[in-house]
Amino acid sequence: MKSSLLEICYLFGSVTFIVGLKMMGNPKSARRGNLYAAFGMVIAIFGTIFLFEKKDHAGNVDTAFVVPAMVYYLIFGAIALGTVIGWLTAKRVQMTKMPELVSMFNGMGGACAALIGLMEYQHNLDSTGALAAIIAGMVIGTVSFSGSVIAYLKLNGTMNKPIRLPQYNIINTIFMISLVAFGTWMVMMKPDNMAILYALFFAAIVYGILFTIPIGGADMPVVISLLNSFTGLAAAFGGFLYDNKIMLTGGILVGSAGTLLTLVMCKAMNRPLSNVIFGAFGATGATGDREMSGNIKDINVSDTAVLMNYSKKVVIVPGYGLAVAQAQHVIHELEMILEERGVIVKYAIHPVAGRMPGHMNVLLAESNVSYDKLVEMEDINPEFTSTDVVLVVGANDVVNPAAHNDPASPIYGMPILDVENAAHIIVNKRSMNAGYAGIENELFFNPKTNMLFGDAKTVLTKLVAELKAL
Amino acid sequence: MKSSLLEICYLFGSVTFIVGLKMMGNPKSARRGNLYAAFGMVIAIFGTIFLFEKKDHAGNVDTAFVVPAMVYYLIFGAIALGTVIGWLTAKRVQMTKMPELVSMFNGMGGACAALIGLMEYQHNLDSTGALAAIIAGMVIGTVSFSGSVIAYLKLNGTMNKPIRLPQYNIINTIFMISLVAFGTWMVMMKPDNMAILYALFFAAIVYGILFTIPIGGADMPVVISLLNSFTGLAAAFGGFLYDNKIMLTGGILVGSAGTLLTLVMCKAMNRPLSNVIFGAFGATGATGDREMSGNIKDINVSDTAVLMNYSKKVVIVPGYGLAVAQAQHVIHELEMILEERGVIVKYAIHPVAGRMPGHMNVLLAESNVSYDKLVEMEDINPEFTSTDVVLVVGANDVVNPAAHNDPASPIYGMPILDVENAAHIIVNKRSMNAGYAGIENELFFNPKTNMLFGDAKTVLTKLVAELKAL
Amino acid sequence: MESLINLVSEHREMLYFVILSVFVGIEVIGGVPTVLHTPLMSGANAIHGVVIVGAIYVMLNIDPSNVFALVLGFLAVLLGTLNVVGGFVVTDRMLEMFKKK
Amino acid sequence: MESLINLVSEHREMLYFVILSVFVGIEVIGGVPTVLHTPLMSGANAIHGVVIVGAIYVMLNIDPSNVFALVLGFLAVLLGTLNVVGGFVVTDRMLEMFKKK
Ligand SMILES: NC(=O)c1ccc[n+]([C@@H]2O[C@H](COP(=O)([O-])OP(=O)(O)OC[C@H]3O[C@@H](n4cnc5c(N)ncnc54)[C@H](OP(=O)(O)O)[C@@H]3O)[C@@H](O)[C@H]2O)c1
Ligand SMILES: NC(=O)c1ccc[n+]([C@@H]2O[C@H](COP(=O)([O-])OP(=O)(O)OC[C@H]3O[C@@H](n4cnc5c(N)ncnc54)[C@H](OP(=O)(O)O)[C@@H]3O)[C@@H](O)[C@H]2O)c1
Repeated sequence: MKSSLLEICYLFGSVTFIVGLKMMGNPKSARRGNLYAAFGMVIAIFGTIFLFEKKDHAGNVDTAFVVPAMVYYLIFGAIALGTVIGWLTAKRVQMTKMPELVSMFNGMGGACAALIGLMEYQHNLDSTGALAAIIAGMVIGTVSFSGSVIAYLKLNGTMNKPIRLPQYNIINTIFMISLVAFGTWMVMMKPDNMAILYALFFAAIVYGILFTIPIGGADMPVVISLLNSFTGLAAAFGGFLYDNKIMLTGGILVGSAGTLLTLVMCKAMNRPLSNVIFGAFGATGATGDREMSGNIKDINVSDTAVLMNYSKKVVIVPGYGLAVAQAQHVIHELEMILEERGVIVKYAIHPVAGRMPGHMNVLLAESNVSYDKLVEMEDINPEFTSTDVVLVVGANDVVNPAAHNDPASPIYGMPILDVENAAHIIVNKRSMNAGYAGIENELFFNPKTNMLFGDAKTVLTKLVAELKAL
Repeated sequence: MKSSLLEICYLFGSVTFIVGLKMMGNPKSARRGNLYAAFGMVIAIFGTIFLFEKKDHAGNVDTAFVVPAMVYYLIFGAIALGTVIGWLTAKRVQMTKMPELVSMFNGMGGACAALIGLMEYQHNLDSTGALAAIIAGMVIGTVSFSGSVIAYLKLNGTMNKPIRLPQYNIINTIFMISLVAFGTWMVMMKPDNMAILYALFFAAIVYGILFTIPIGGADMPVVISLLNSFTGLAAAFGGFLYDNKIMLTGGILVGSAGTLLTLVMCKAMNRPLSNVIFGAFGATGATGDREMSGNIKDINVSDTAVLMNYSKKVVIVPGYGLAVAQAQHVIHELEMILEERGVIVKYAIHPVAGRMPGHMNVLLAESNVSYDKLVEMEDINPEFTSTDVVLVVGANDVVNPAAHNDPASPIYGMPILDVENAAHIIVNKRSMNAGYAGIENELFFNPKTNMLFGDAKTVLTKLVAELKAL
Repeated sequence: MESLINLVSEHREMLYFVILSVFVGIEVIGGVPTVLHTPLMSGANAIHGVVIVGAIYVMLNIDPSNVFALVLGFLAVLLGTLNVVGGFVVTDRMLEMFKKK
Repeated sequence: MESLINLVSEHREMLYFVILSVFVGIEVIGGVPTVLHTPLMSGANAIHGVVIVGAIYVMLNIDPSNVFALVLGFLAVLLGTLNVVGGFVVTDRMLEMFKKK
């Protein structure tokens, strides 16, 4: 009876996961979807604890067995501690640190799967199937764990240069094959020796590091999404081990959804996944072969203020620099002042602006910018012809016309925001330095373009002050 | 071994069904998707025949059992005969008769499920579960069968008035409840009496007729889609009975996809499903309460020809009348002549124009109209302002401004083609008679509108001749 | 109540199967353009012709001395084939015309 | 070859389960607007925290005299909780800001 009820809890939980994920695909229902999935998870967790029945190997219930109170204390202690830490971290983290946080939590899940493997190995030496699930879950979970830690450090800025061993592609591939061979051998030979298991565990840790370390910091979102689906896979293997349906559905769902999401992201960046993992993008400083020519025109803050004040329509193009400078609040202020003066203001959101899909939306939503002012690329592009002033804030690659014009450019073919069609273009950045792709930008030499140099936050704050004074 | 291979055939078939259905959702891959599913079906059918193993009740293989040759002859005979008839019918039918054909084939599937139930009943009197599956599959299959026959006759025109018993809603509901009660009673009591089973069978036939008969002929596509999902459900019950996975996946897929498709169609018509099934739409001659006023202006064929010849852009709005008049070929001729003269010609496709979703697309595609000339409602509506002449051919409800203006109208709220924004409107129909919804159309009284009375095919043929002469 | 819970848990494999299939069925149709409704309906129509597999199975297990059953079985296979072949062929015919020309 | 075929057929329930789940996973993500990629990723991240169910199960079956195992188990449940709670809360925080204002 108890275990029947538990199965129903799991069934319920699985359905909430599917429905929740589905709802998360639509801005209107996304929040509720997340809560549904969370609710299903709570049911599954408490069901597992309170509807537990000890079973022997034949699957019969051992009614005499009593779980020692100490175990319950430990479980509840761990859950309580985890809830407090997780809750506070999630509530306190700055919005700009989201990518770090996601990669962190992903690593925790991977580590959890790895620990399960470490604990279960010796109890399952008699079954090849169980052992295969244990080894696979442990290795994948561990890779996801150590990979996520590296991703965290990179996003964090602690490890800000891609570190590349010579021939790292070949080394990594050989390492991976050896790891798989090692795991397969263990499943076949079933060595009753924990030292060997730990050797595999550490090898997996090293592989996770080797896998992630050569990838540029800005490609981390793709990597995290990939590691995300790894952890999903590790959870699914746990499901195989225990014939536990909710771990299976949850794991497979996230595994397949995560894989697709990874590919969707790569597509939005117009790069194949292999290029993200193996490519040396952005680090070799690949530049298109055209020489930039023409003059650069400066503009100062007060001229910018006057120009904007007398415009009918201003489109703001936010980019990574906006996030770095934490200028999302002041840009909203700018928007409100302009709107007060009767200027129509919109934001042009490029799908890969920033360092994370939807980065700009999250950032601007944080500073209370209305959702309907954020216009996606396809919808805003036809509007630039009727725009008086485009203000590019800390964006670079997403407005680089080389994507249209220069077949030799590494970003050639990526869809961009066609800001060149506007009457005036004002670009705010700190210097003439390149953006993420490491290439020069012809836009800055366009006769319509004026450069407004300086840190985004500082410059925008001044601009707002000037506008108020007008 | 044989039955293991069969399971793999079924697994393969199930995957082709899913992938095929998915691909059918996109014009580019739709045809391949259909072929994939057909291929999976062939594998499943031949697997079932050639990998058959007789099993006793405990599930053990009875190796001594040999299927009599005569049975094989009958099976292959039936398949050969069915293939020839099905193939020829499908290849020869006129494109305008598609709805009839689909409802016919759907009825065959339902009858097949019903016959299985009739044959299996007496062999499964010992198991409540099996009996429930048999009864449910038989009843649903039978309802789908007789309902489809009525739908066929209605579409065919043989039965062209909705026949309504007084209080038919109440009668039908009571009948349905009795049918369910009867079936449940049989599952409980397991009467070993074929006469009772036949009684249930005939009751189901009658219910299918009662269910379909009050619904107007023009609502048949929705009804067919619904009966389609019924047959799917019946197939799924067959899957339960035999623990046959491909019948389960195929049946459930079609059952759920068909249900959703039904709802999607209703939504496109802006009517709830209950209204289609229980409503007396179109038959009570519901009219909006506004009086039509103003004059009607005629136009003759030669004036129309001149007007079109000197236009820059002509949009053709095809409707049910075009299908009835079989004027799809001559309209394509008209389009080509105009294009030769440098006129831009497009077709405005309303989602529910005609009597079947996508009716116009199928019809026009048949006469070789290029797919990219068929513009969907949302995309063409903004273009009417820049259109010189709109030619409405046998369409009525889909261009009725009452949908925008008259809250009392039965079509109020349905999205329509905004032809009123064009410079000239020419409407071809035979008379001032109403269309499917049975309501008058203010558009015909619009000062911009000229009526071009006559049968679509006759009139368009003349128009083409006039144009050639110009 | 308890027996219901046990029933659900006993058939959980089947339940997951049904639920997942329903989701796949629904998801697969979502967002199909109106243009394709007719061929999609007719394609789905062909797929439920898989019920023929059940009819064949009945035939293979039939008692060959029961002529009435043989007739019914023959009819069932025939009707099933009509559903399958007719459905796929007519869908193909429709879709063939959807090509961009 | 034969043993492979038997293996597949023995685990067919599981196979259908996996295939259907993969389809659902893929379908559910298809067509998500770029705007929602980050919260979706983080929501999916929280869902794979379901691995905590496995960790709890290990704990409940644990030999209470094995201190090392207890420590590992405690850690596993703790990390799993972090993944679940942190994941859902952070997703909620992001999505809260997506409201139309
Ligand atoms: N969104 C994603 O999912 C994602 C994921 C991976 C990679 N990417 C890649 O990231 C790039 C995103 O393009 P993007 O246009 O947003 O950014 P970007 O091309 O990286 O350019 C950012 C610019 O901001 C400027 N900047 C930096 N700090 C600033 C500050 N404090 N104030 C003002 N400006 C500052 C920098 O110039 P200065 O140094 O001169 O100031 C830099 O040129 C694309 O190449 C995309 O492929 C995106
Ligand atoms: N597409 C679907 O899936 C579907 C399904 C069910 C219901 N419906 C409904 O069907 C309607 C479709 O709208 P519609 O505008 O296409 O058609 P409609 O409103 O039914 O009007 C068709 C018009 O064509 C004219 N006509 C008939 N035969 C003709 C001929 N030989 N030559 C020229 N004209 C002829 C008729 O007028 P005369 O008699 O004066 O010639 C009639 O007014 C909508 O109300 C929709 O809700 C559609």
